[in-house]
Amino acid sequence: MELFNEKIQQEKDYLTQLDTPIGDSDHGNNMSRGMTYVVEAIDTQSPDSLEALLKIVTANLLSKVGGASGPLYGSAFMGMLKTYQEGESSWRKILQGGLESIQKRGKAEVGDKTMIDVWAPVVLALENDGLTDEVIDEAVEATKPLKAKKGRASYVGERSIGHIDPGAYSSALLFHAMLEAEAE
Amino acid sequence: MELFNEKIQQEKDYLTQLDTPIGDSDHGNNMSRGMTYVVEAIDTQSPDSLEALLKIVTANLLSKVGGASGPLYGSAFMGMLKTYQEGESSWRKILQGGLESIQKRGKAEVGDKTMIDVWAPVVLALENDGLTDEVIDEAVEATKPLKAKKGRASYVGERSIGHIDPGAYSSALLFHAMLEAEAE
Amino acid sequence: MKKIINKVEDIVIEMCEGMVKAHPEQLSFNKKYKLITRKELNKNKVSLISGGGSGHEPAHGGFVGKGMLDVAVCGDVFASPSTIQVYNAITKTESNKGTLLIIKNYSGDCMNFDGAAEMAEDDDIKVEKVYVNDDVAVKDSLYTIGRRGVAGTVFVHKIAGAAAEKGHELLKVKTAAEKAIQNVRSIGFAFTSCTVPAKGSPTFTLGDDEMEFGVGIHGEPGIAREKIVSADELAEKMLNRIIVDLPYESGDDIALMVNGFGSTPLQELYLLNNSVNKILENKNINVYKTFVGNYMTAIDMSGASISLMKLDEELKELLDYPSDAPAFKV
Amino acid sequence: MKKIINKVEDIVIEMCEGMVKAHPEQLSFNKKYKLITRKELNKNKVSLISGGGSGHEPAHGGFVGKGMLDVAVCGDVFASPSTIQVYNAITKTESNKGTLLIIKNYSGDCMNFDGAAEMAEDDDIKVEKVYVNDDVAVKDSLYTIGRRGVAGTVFVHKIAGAAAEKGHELLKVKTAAEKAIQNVRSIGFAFTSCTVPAKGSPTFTLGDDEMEFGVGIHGEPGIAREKIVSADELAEKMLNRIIVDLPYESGDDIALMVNGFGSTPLQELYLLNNSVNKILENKNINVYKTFVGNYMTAIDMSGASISLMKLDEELKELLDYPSDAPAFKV
Ligand SMILES: Nc1ncnc2c1ncn2[C@@H]1O[C@H](COP(=O)(O)OP(=O)(O)O)[C@@H](O)[C@H]1O
Ligand SMILES: Nc1ncnc2c1ncn2[C@@H]1O[C@H](COP(=O)(O)OP(=O)(O)O)[C@@H](O)[C@H]1O
Ligand SMILES: [Mg+2]
Ligand SMILES: [Mg+2]
Ligand SMILES: [Mg+2]
Ligand SMILES: [Mg+2]
Repeated sequence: MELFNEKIQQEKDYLTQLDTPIGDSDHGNNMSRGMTYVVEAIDTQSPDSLEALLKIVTANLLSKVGGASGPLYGSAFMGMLKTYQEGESSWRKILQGGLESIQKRGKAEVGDKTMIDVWAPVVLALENDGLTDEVIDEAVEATKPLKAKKGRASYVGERSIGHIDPGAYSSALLFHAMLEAEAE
Repeated sequence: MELFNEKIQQEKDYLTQLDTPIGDSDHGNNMSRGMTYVVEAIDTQSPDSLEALLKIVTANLLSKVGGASGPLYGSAFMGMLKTYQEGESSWRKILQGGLESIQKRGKAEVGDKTMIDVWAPVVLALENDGLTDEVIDEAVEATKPLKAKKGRASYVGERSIGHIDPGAYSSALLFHAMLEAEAE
Repeated sequence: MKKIINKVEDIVIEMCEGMVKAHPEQLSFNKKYKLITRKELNKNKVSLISGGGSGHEPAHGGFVGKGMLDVAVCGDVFASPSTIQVYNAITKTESNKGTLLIIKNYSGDCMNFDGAAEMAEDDDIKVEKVYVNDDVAVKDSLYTIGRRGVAGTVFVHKIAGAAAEKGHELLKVKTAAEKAIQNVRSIGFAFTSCTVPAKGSPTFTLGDDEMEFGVGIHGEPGIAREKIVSADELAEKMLNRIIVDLPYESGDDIALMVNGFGSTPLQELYLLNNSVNKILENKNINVYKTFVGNYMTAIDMSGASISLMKLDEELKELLDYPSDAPAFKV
Repeated sequence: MKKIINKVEDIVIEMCEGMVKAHPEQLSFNKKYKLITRKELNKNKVSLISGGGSGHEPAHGGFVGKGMLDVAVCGDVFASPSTIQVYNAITKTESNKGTLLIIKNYSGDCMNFDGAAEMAEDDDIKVEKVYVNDDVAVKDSLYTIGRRGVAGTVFVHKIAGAAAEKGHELLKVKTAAEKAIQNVRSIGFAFTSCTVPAKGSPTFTLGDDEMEFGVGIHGEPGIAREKIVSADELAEKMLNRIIVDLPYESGDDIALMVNGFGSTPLQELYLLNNSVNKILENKNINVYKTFVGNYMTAIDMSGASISLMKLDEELKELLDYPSDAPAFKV
C-alpha cells in the first residue's frame, strides 16, 4: 500500500490532468487524499495480517473519499477482503473478488471506459499467469479510443474519445505497485 | 454647439481615459450621451435665438445626463441663460454667469482640480481680452499637479496628483469650440 | 489563482462554518461528517437529505431550513461526499416518517448515497431516493447513466421540502419530488472556466469570443464550443433546447430559474431574464414564478443556466409554500 | 469584454426590466425616468427614495419593497441619475408624510438629488435628505467632500425602511437613517477590476498576486495596491481599519455584512465571513445579525467589502422588522 500511495502522490497532478478533459479535475486529489488517510491509518494501527490491512483500507476509503473513486475503490477492497475471508488466498481470486465488487457497485462493463477496463485484463492475465507491467499499460492505453458509458465522462459522449480514463490509470498504479512489491 | 458636440464625440474615449485613474471611467460616455441628446433636440426644435438655444441645452443636460457633469454643465448653461435674460450680452458676462452657477451647485474653488480650474481662467482672460487656445490648454495642463478636493477624484487624495481632470478637459473642448465658432 | 482562502485543504470546512455562522439560529454544523443541519428537527416529518460535492454554493447548505432540506452533506470541492458521511446524515436525522435522499445523477453521488441508503436500511431506517437529471445538454440514452443533475435540483428541494413540511408520508413526498424531476429541464453555458482550488488553474480555456454551450456545473464539457452571441440569441438557443425536450407548450404555467454559475454579476442575470421572458411570452408560456440569482454555482465559473419547471396546481401550491432556507426564502 | 448583453446602450433598461419581470407582483418600472417602484404605494407613510448609478445590482432596485424603499432611481452605469429623473421619482410617489432621499455621498449623486429636492420643494413637497458615507478607505477631512457611500447604504435603506413602514413621521425616519449612518463603517478590496460596458475594457489592472485595498464600488483606487494575503489576514486588515474608526468596542452588538462585488463566489464570501467572525469573537464584538451575499456590487469586479453597524435596541428592532424587498428579505 505504501508503494501505491507513493505512486499516487507522485502522479497526483497527472491523474487530475487526465480527469480534466472528460471529468471534473479531481481524481488526483480524491486518490491522494484517500491514500494519505489510508497510509496514516496503517501507520498508527500497524495491521499484522492481510485481513486487518484490507479492513483498514476499506474503512478509510469508504469514510474519507467521496466522488466515484471512494465507493469504487472502497468496494474493491471490501470485495478483496470478503474473498480472502472466504478462504481464497491467490491474488487472482482476491482481485477477481475486488473486480466483481466494483462491478456490483458501479454496474460498468468492459469497454465502458472505466477502471474495469484495467481490472478485467489484469485478472485475466493472472489467470493465464502473465501479469506484467506491459499488460497493465496496454490496458490503460486501450481506454483511449473508447467512448465513455459510465461515470462523469459519459456526459461528454463522443468528446470522451481520445482520452485515457483517469480511474484506469490510477488502477494501473495500484497493479504496478503490487508487481513491484511482489518483486521485492 | 455642434462643434462642441463634434469635439466631444471625437474625444469621448480620451475623456473616459482621463476619468480612469482618478474617477470611474464614464466622463466621455456621460458627455457624449448628453451632447447627442442636445444636438438632436437642436435639430428638431431649430431654436431661433440664443435664449431658445440655451434653454434647450440646459433642459437636456438636466434631464438626460446624470453623474457630476449633468448638473454642473446644466447649471452652467442655466446660469448663462439667466445672465443673458438679465440683459447681458457679452461672452465675458455670460460665461461669468455660467461659472458662478457651477460654483453655486458644486461648491468648488479654484485649485480644487475641477472644471472650475478652466472656467475661471477663461473668464479672467476674457476680461483682459485675451482668450486664446493656449490659455485654455494651459489651464487644463495646470490641473495636473493639483490634489483633488471636490468630485470623485477627491476620494483618491494624493493619488489624484499627476493626472489631468477630465471635467477640465471637456470644458476646454467647449471653449475651443466657442473660439472656433467665433472665428468662422 | 486569486481566491479568498487560507489553506486549500481547509476550504470546505471554513466555508461551511462561515455559512452556519451567518445563520446561527437556523443551522448547525457537524465538522466530522461535514453536515449542515437544521437546528430544529421535526421527528414527525419526512427527513430530507441532499448534498454533493462542494463548490456549488449556496447549494446545498443554503437550502437547509424550514420548508426545504433537513441536512446538506458536503463533499470535497466537486467530489461527492463519502458513503459514511451520507450514512451519518441519515442516522442523525432519523424521523418517524422515514428519509428521502435527493441525489444529483452523478456516478459518484449515486454510488455513495446508494451505499449509505443500503447501510441505513440494514439499521431498519426507511429510506427512499430520487435522482435529479435535468440537464438537457447531455444525450439521454439507455446505454449510459443518463443526464446530469444541475440547477433544477433546487426546485426539487423546494417541492419535496414543502411536501415534507406539510406532514405528508414518505411515499407522497417522494412522488412530489419525482413529479418535480419529471417536469424540470435545464441548460447552461460558460464564458470562462471554474478553477478547482486543489488544482489551482482553470479546468478549461476559452477564447475571448468563445463560450462552452451546454457546460456542466463542474466545468464538464457541454455540447459545443461556440462563438458568443447576444443575450437574446443566447436565451433563444438555450430555450430551444429546453422547450422541445419536455416539451413545454403554449398555455403551460412554469417556474423559471435564471441561475448564475458564480462569477456572473446579477446585472447580466437580470438582463438574461429579460431576454428569456420575451421569448416565453411569444411562445405563450406563462411564467408563474421567477428566481434570478446564484443558486447552483460552479465555484467561480462565469456563465449561467436556465431551468424551467412545468407546474400543475399541486406543484404551484408546493412552490408557494413558505420556506425560510437562507438561500431560498419564499 | 464577455458579457450577457445585447447592445451596450440598452443594458440599464433591459436589466431593470429583467429585474421587474422577476418580481412582477411587487415592482413596476417607469422606462422614461428609469424608476423601479413599489406597486403598492402607501400614501400614509414617508416615501423612501434612493438610487444612483447602475452597476451595483441588486442595488438599488432589489431593495424596493414593503419595509424598505419605495423607489430606486436608476442612472446609467456608474453615473448618478439626472436631476429630472430624481425629481420625477419624488413627484410620482408623493405621500402625506413627505419624502426622504437616501443619497450615497458622491458629487454627482449629491448634486442631482439636491437639485431635484429643490425643485420638489418649489412644488411644496416636503423633502429631507441623508448622505451615506461609510467607506473608511477615504480620508475624512473638512476640506474635501468626505467619504464615499458604499455597502453600508443597504443597512440605511433597511433601517429607514422599517421606520417608515412603522408609520413614523418624516423627521423621525430621517433621525433613524442618520443613526444608521453614524454607526456604519465599511471597507473593500478588489482582486480584479470591473469592466464598464461602455468602455469595454477593465478600469485598472492588477498583477496575479496583487489586490487593490480600500477600493471603491466603482473601481475607484483605494488606499494601496498590495500583495494578496490569506483570508484570515485580509479579514484582520479590513477589520483593523473599520474597528478603530467608530470605534467598535468589546461588548458592542453589531450587524455584519460581507458583501461581494459581483464576481466573487459565495464560497469565498462565506469563507471570509468565517475569518471575520473569528476575529470579532476574539474582540468580544457580538454579531447580532449577518448578511453574506451580493448586495452592493461593482458590476463584475472580483472582491468584497465588510460593513459593521453598531446596534442599540432601536436599531435592532428596525433591523429585525420584516422586509419583503427581493434582495433583502427579513
Ligand atoms: N460506474 C463506474 N464503474 C466503474 N468505474 C467508474 C464508474 N464511474 C466512474 N468510474 C471511474 O471513476 C473515475 C473517476 O473518479 P473521480 O474523478 O475520483 O470521481 P468523480 O467522477 O466523481 O469526480 C473514472 O475515471 C472511472 O474510471
Ligand atoms: N463639485 C464640483 N464642482 C465642479 N466640478 C466638479 C465637481 N465635482 C466634479 N466635478 C467635475 O466633474 C468631472 C467628472 O464628471 P463625470 O465623470 O461625468 O461624473 P462622475 O464623477 O459622477 O462620474 C470632474 O472631472 C470635475 O471636473
Ligand atoms: Mg473526477
Ligand atoms: Mg466619472
Ligand atoms: Mg468529482
Ligand atoms: Mg460616474
